[in-house]
Amino acid sequence: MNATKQKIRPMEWIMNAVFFICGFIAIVFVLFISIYLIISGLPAIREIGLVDFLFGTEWASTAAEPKFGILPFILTSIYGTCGAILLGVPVGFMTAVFLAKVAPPKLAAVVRPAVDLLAGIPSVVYGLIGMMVLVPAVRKAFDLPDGASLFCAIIVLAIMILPSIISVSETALKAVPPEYEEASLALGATHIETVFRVSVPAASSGIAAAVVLGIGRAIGEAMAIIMVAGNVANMPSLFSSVRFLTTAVASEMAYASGLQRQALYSIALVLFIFIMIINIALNTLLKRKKG
Amino acid sequence: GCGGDTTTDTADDSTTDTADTTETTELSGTVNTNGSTSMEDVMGTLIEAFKEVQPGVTVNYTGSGSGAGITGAQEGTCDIGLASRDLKEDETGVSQITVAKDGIAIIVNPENPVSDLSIEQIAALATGATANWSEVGGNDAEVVFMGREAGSGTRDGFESITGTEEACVYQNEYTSTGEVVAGVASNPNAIGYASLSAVEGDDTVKILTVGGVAPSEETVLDGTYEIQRNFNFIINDSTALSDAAQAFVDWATSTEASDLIAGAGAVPVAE
Amino acid sequence: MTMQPLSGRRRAYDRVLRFLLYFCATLTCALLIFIIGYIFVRGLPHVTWEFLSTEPSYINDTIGILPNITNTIYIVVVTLIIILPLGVGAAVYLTEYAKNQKLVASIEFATETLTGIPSIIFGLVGMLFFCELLGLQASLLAGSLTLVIATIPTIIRTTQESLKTVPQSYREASLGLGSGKWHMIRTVVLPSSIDGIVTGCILAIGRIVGESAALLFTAGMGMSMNDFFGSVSNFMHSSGSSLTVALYVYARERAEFDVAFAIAAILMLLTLIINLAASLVGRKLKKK
Amino acid sequence: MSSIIEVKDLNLWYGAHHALHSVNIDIPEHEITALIGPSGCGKSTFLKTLDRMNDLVQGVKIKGTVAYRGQDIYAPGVDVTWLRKQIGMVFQKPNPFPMSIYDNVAYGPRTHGIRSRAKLDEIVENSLRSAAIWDEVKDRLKKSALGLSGGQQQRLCIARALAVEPEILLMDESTSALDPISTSKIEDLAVELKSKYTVIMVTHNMQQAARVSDNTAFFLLGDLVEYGKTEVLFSTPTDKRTEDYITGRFG
Amino acid sequence: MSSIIEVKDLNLWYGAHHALHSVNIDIPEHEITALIGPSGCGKSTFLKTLDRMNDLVQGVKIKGTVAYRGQDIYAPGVDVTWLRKQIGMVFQKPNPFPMSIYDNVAYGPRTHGIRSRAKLDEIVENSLRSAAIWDEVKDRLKKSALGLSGGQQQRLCIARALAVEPEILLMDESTSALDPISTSKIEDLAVELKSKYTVIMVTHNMQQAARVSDNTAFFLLGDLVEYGKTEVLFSTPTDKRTEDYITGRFG
Ligand SMILES: Nc1ncnc2c1ncn2[C@@H]1O[C@H](COP(=O)(O)OP(=O)(O)OP(=O)(O)O)[C@@H](O)[C@H]1O
Ligand SMILES: Nc1ncnc2c1ncn2[C@@H]1O[C@H](COP(=O)(O)OP(=O)(O)OP(=O)(O)O)[C@@H](O)[C@H]1O
Ligand SMILES: [Mg+2]
Ligand SMILES: [Mg+2]
Ligand SMILES: O=P([O-])([O-])[O-]
Repeated sequence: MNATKQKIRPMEWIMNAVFFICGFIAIVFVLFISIYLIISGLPAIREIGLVDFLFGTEWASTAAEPKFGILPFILTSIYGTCGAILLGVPVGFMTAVFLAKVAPPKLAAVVRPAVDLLAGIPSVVYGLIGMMVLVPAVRKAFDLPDGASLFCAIIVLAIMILPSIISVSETALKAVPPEYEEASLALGATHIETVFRVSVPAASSGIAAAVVLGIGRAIGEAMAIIMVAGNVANMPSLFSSVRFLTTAVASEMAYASGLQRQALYSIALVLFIFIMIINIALNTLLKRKKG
Repeated sequence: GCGGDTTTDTADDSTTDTADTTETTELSGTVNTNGSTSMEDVMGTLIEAFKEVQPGVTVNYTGSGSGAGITGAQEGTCDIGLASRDLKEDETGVSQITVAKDGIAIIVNPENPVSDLSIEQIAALATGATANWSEVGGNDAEVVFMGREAGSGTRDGFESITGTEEACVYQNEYTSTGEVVAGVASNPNAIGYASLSAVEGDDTVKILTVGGVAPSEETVLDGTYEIQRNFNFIINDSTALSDAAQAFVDWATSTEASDLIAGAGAVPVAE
Repeated sequence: MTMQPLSGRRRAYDRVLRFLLYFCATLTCALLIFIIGYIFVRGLPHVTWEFLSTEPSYINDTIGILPNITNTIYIVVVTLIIILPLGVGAAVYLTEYAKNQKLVASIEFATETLTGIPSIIFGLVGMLFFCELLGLQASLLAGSLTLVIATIPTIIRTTQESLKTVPQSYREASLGLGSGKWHMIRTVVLPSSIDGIVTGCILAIGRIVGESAALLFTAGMGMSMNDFFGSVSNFMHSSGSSLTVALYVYARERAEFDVAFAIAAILMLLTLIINLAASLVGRKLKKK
Repeated sequence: MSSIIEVKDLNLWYGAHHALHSVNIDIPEHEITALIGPSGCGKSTFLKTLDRMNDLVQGVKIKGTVAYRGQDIYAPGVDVTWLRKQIGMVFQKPNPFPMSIYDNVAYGPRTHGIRSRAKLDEIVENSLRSAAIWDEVKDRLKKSALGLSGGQQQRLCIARALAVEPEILLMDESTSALDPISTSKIEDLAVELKSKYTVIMVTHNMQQAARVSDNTAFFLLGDLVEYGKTEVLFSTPTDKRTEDYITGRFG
Repeated sequence: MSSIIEVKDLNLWYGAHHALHSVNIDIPEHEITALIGPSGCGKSTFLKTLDRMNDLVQGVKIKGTVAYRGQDIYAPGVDVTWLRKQIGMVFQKPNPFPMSIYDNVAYGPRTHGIRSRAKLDEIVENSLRSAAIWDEVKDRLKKSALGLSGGQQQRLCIARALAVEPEILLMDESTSALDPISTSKIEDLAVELKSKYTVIMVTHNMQQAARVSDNTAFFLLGDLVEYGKTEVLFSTPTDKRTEDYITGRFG
C-alpha cells in the first residue's frame, strides 16, 4: 500500500495529448475562417466607404466607373428571408405540432423520415425543380416577361427551411415534460387545448430557435436560389429579377479581380455578420430553454 | 452538337499523325483549364481527342466564363485560362494564344417572326430603346433581353461591337452560354446572344442574320459577319507551363487540331 | 350532478385548430411527394447502366456521369478521413478533458457559428486559401479540404451530443473504481456513444454529398474522368465536379435537363439510403 | 357516510399485462382514503382509472364499472373533460406549468370559459388560500411558478386543482418528492380539505397513511387485498399478506 | 477501535458557496457510520471528499486534511486511482454499465490489470456472493446488467465495488431509489459487510440510520452538528438542532 508512488501511465498521457491536439486544430479552423473573412473583407469597405458600400443602391462592379452599393442585396436577402419565414414557419410549425402531438404514432413514423428526407435533399435539386417547374409556372400565372424572380426564390426558400423548422420544433415539443400535459388534461382541458395552451408555450423557446435556425438557413442559401432568382442586381420587388447577398458572391466570384473581388469578400463579411447575429440570438434562445 | 462520323475520323487521323511526331515522350499529369463557356464545345472536343495523343494526361475543363479564365490564370487556380475575348490592357501578368475565331450569334425564340436585324436595331433592343417587338416587325410583345454576366467574353464582344457597353438592360444575367440558349428557347419574346459554336445546328433557338449576313465559318473568317471575337488560351507569364500543359497548347494550336475545331463549330486559325 | 357537454366555443376552437394541423401536415406531405415523384418520373428513365458507367464524349455526343460519381467518392473519402479523427478527438477533448468551462463554452459557440455559416462563404475562403495561397488550384483536394472546414463542426457537435448523453453516473462509477481517464473513455464512454458518432458520420456524408456551393469554386466543374489515385500529383491536382455540381452545371450551363433530372434522381436515392442507414445504425446500436 | 365512487369488478390490462384484477371498492365522501402497497402493485393505475387518465395510454383495456355519483364514467357519451373537472389530480412530482403563479391557478377556470378578471382574481386567491400557500406567494403572483420550492410548487398544484372546484382530489404520492417539512404541510392540508372534498391518496409511506387517512386500501400485484378503516387495517389486518406488509420493518 | 479515516478542519467551497465548514470527524474501522441531515446540508459533498470524487467538479476548493490510514489523501503526489481503488463508492441511483453482468463486476479488476480468466471468474463469483446476488444472477452472467431490477442493479453495483477489494465502502443514499424489499436486502448486506469493510452511508431515512449504523453524524447547512454512537445520538442528542431534527414526526 503506497499512496505516494504514482503509477506512470503513458497511454493516459499520450491520449490526453492527442485529444488536446485535435481540439486545438478544430479551434484553429474555426478561428481561421472568422479571422480570414474579417481581414479580407475590410479593405474594400475601407476603400469604398462603409456608408456607400452598405447603403449604395447601385451595383455595377465591372463598369468603367464601378459602383459598389450592396443595399439591393441586403434588402433582397432580408425580404427573401422574411417571405420564406412568413410562408414556411406557420406550415412547418403546424406540421411539427401535428407530428409531435396529434398524429397517430404509425402515421408520424412514416411522415418523420419523409421530413428528414426533405432535409437531406441537396439544394441544387430544389433549384432544379424551382427552375423547371416554378419559374415557368410563375411566368404564365402572373403573365410576366420572365418568371425568375424574388417570388420564386421565396417559395423555394420556404420549402427548404420547412424540414429544419419541423424537426427542431418537433424536438422542442416532444421535450415538453408529459407532466405538464397530464396536469392540463386532469383539469379538464381537451387535447387540442392542452397542446396549444400548455405544450406550445412550454416549447416556445425551442420553437423560436427553430425560426431563427430557419432564418439562418434562408439567408445563407445560394445554389437553389441562384437557379430561380434571375440574378440581376435590381432593388428588390416581388416579381423582378434579384440578387441575394449569397448569389452576389456566387455570381461574380469566379471572375472578379481587384477591388471587385475585395468587395465580394466584404459582402461575405456582411453575410457573416448577419449569421453571427442570428447565431447569438439562437444561442440565447437555447440557453434560456436550458435555464 | 458536333458531327459524329467525320469528327471521329479526324480524331483517328490525328492520332496516327501525332504518333509519328511525338513518339519520343509519353507524358503524364493533370492539366486544369478554366474559363469561357463559349469554348465548351471546342474544349470538349479537343480534350477528348488529346486523350488519344497523350493517354497519360488528363485535361479538365471548367466553364465559368472568360473573366474567370483570365483571373484563374493570373491567380494560378488553373494551368490554362480560357477566354472568348482578347486580353485588355489592364490585364497584366498573362498572355494570350489564339486558338480559333467564333461568331456571336443573335438568337431569338423560334416562334418569333423576326429573322433579320441591323446592328443598330440590335443595340436598341439591348438598351431598351426598342421595348416592343412590333417596332422591328415582330409581334406586339414586350422584348425580353437576356445576356451574360459581366465577366463573359461573349458579353464583352457583343457590347463592344454593338456599342452598348454598360447600357444594356438585362432581364436575366446568365453565367453561361448554355443558359442563355435555354432561356431564349423557353421564352417566346426573348432575344439573346451566344457563341455561334454552341448554337449552330441547335433548333431550339433561331439564329438571326445581321444586316442580311448569316453567321458561318466563311462569313466569320472573311469578316462580313461583324459580331465575332477570338477564342484564346491565357497563360501565366511568370509560371512555366508543365510539360503536359505545354504539349496540349502546342497540339491544340497546331493544324492537327484544325478539323476538330471546325467540327466543334468554331473557325480554326492555325496555318 | 349532470354532465355538461363541451361549450360551442371550445368545440369550435378544437375543430379549427385540428383542421389547420391536418391541412399543414398534408401540405408538407404533398410537397414532398410531389418533389420525389417529379424527380423520379423525370429522372429515372434516363438512368441507364451506360449513363452510370461512362464519361461524357463530345465527339460521340453522349453524356455519362462516371467521373462525377468517382469525384464524389474521392471527396467523401478524403474529407471523412480527415474529419473523423479530428472531429471525434476534438469532441472528446471538449467534453471529457477541457477544464476551463469558459473556453469550452466559447469553442462550442464558435463551432455552432461555423455550422451556420453559408457554404458559399466556405467556397470563397476555400478558393482564396487552398486554391490560390496553397497553390492547389481548383482541385478535388482543395474541395475536400474546404469541406473539412465546413463539416468538422457538424462532426464535433454530433459527437459531443452523443458523449453528453452518456450518463455521468457511468463516468463516476468507472473513476470510482480507480480507472484513469482514457481507460474510462475507451471502456465506457466511447462504447456507449458509438451509435451517435456513427450516425453523425453518416449525416456528414450526406452533407458532403449534398454540398455544391463550397465545391463549385474550389473543385472545378470538369466532367472528364480523373485518375486521381494514379500518382501523388494527380491526387493533388485532379479537378472535376461532384454529382451535385454536375447537376448544377448540366441544368444551368448546358441546358441538359434530362441529365440533370437523372442526377437528381440518383441524389435522391443516395439521400434516401443515407437517411435509412443513419436511422438503422442508430436503432441497431441503441438496442445493443 | 355515502359513497361518492363505487368501483365494481374493475379489470385493467396494459396490452397483455393484467394490471388490475377485479377490484371492488366504494369510496366514501368527505373522507381521506389511502392506497398502499409495494411498487408496481397498481396503485397509480387504479387512481388513474378514476378520472380516466389511463385513456391516454396506448393499448389499455378496461372492464368493469366505475360509478361516480351513480353515473358510470366509462359509459359511452361521457365527456371526459367534464369528468376531469369534477375529479382533480395532484401528481407525484410537482408539475406547475412554466407560467406565472397566477396563470397556473387561473388555467383551469380559463379553460372552462371564465374570462372575467375579477372572477379569476377571486378564484385564484381562494384556491391559493385553500391550498395554504396564499401568504407565501401573494406578493409574487406574476412571477414564474418554477421559482418556487418543491413543497410550494406542490401546494400550488393543489391550488390549481382546487380552482376548478372539483369534488374529489386524487393525490399520487404527492409528497414523496418533498422534504419532511413540506410533507407535513401537505398532510395537514389534506386533512383540512376533507371537509369540502373527497381525497384519495396513494402513498408509499405507511406512516403517512396511518397518520392521515380514514380508510386504507392495500394493493398487491394488481389485487385489492384488503380495504377498511385505517385504524382497523393497521391494528388488526385480516389478511396475512397485509400483516406481512405493514409489519415489515420499513418506514 | 482504530480510526481508518481522520478528517481535520475540512472546508469545502463550490465556487463562492461554502459547502462544508470545518468538519472534524474520525471514522472507525469495520463499523457502519451513517451521515444524516436535511437535503442540501452537505452529506454527499462530504462523502465525495473521502475518495476525491469532488476533483471532477469545476471550481471546487478544499482546505484541511483527510487522512486515510494516516496518509493525507490531498497531499501532492497521491495517486487518485489508487485511492479510489481503496475506497469504493455506491451511488444513489444504481448505475451499472451497459455491459453484461459479468463484465460489470470484472470491470474494476480488469482496469487494475487482472487478465487471467480463471482469476476473474473467481473474483466475479466472490463479489456477487458477497453482495448477496449470486444466486439471482449466476445463470445469466452474460446477459446485460440493464435487464436487472433496480434492487438487483444496486447490489450488482455493490458487487462491482467489492471486486476491486476496497477497504472502505461509501454509500450515498444507495437505497433511496429502491422499494422496501430491496432496501431491506441492502441494509442486511451492509451489516454483513462491516466485518470485512468499513461502511459510510448517507441516508435520508432516520430509521435506516438507527437500524443499521454504529455511529451517526448529523450535518446541517454544512456544519457537522453532532457525531457519536447511534444509540446515544438518537436517544440523548446533546444539540438542540439534532433533537429537533430527529424528533420531527417524519419517517
Ligand atoms: N403505461 C404502461 N404500460 C404498460 N405497463 C404499465 C404502464 N403503467 C404501469 N404499468 C405496469 O402496471 C403495473 C402497475 O403499475 P403502477 O404504476 O400502477 O404501480 P404503482 O403501484 O403505482 O407503483 P409505484 O409505487 O412504483 O408508483 C406495473 O407492473 C407496471 O409495470
Ligand atoms: N457541483 C456543485 N456545484 C455547486 N454547488 C453544489 C454542487 N454540488 C452540491 N452543491 C451545493 O452544496 C450544498 C451541499 O450539497 P450536497 O449534495 O452535499 O447535499 P446533500 O446533503 O447530499 O443533499 P441531498 O440529501 O439532497 O443529497 C448544496 O447547497 C448544494 O446546492
Ligand atoms: Mg405509482
Ligand atoms: Mg446527496
Ligand atoms: O463564357 P464566355 O465565353 O462568354 O466568357
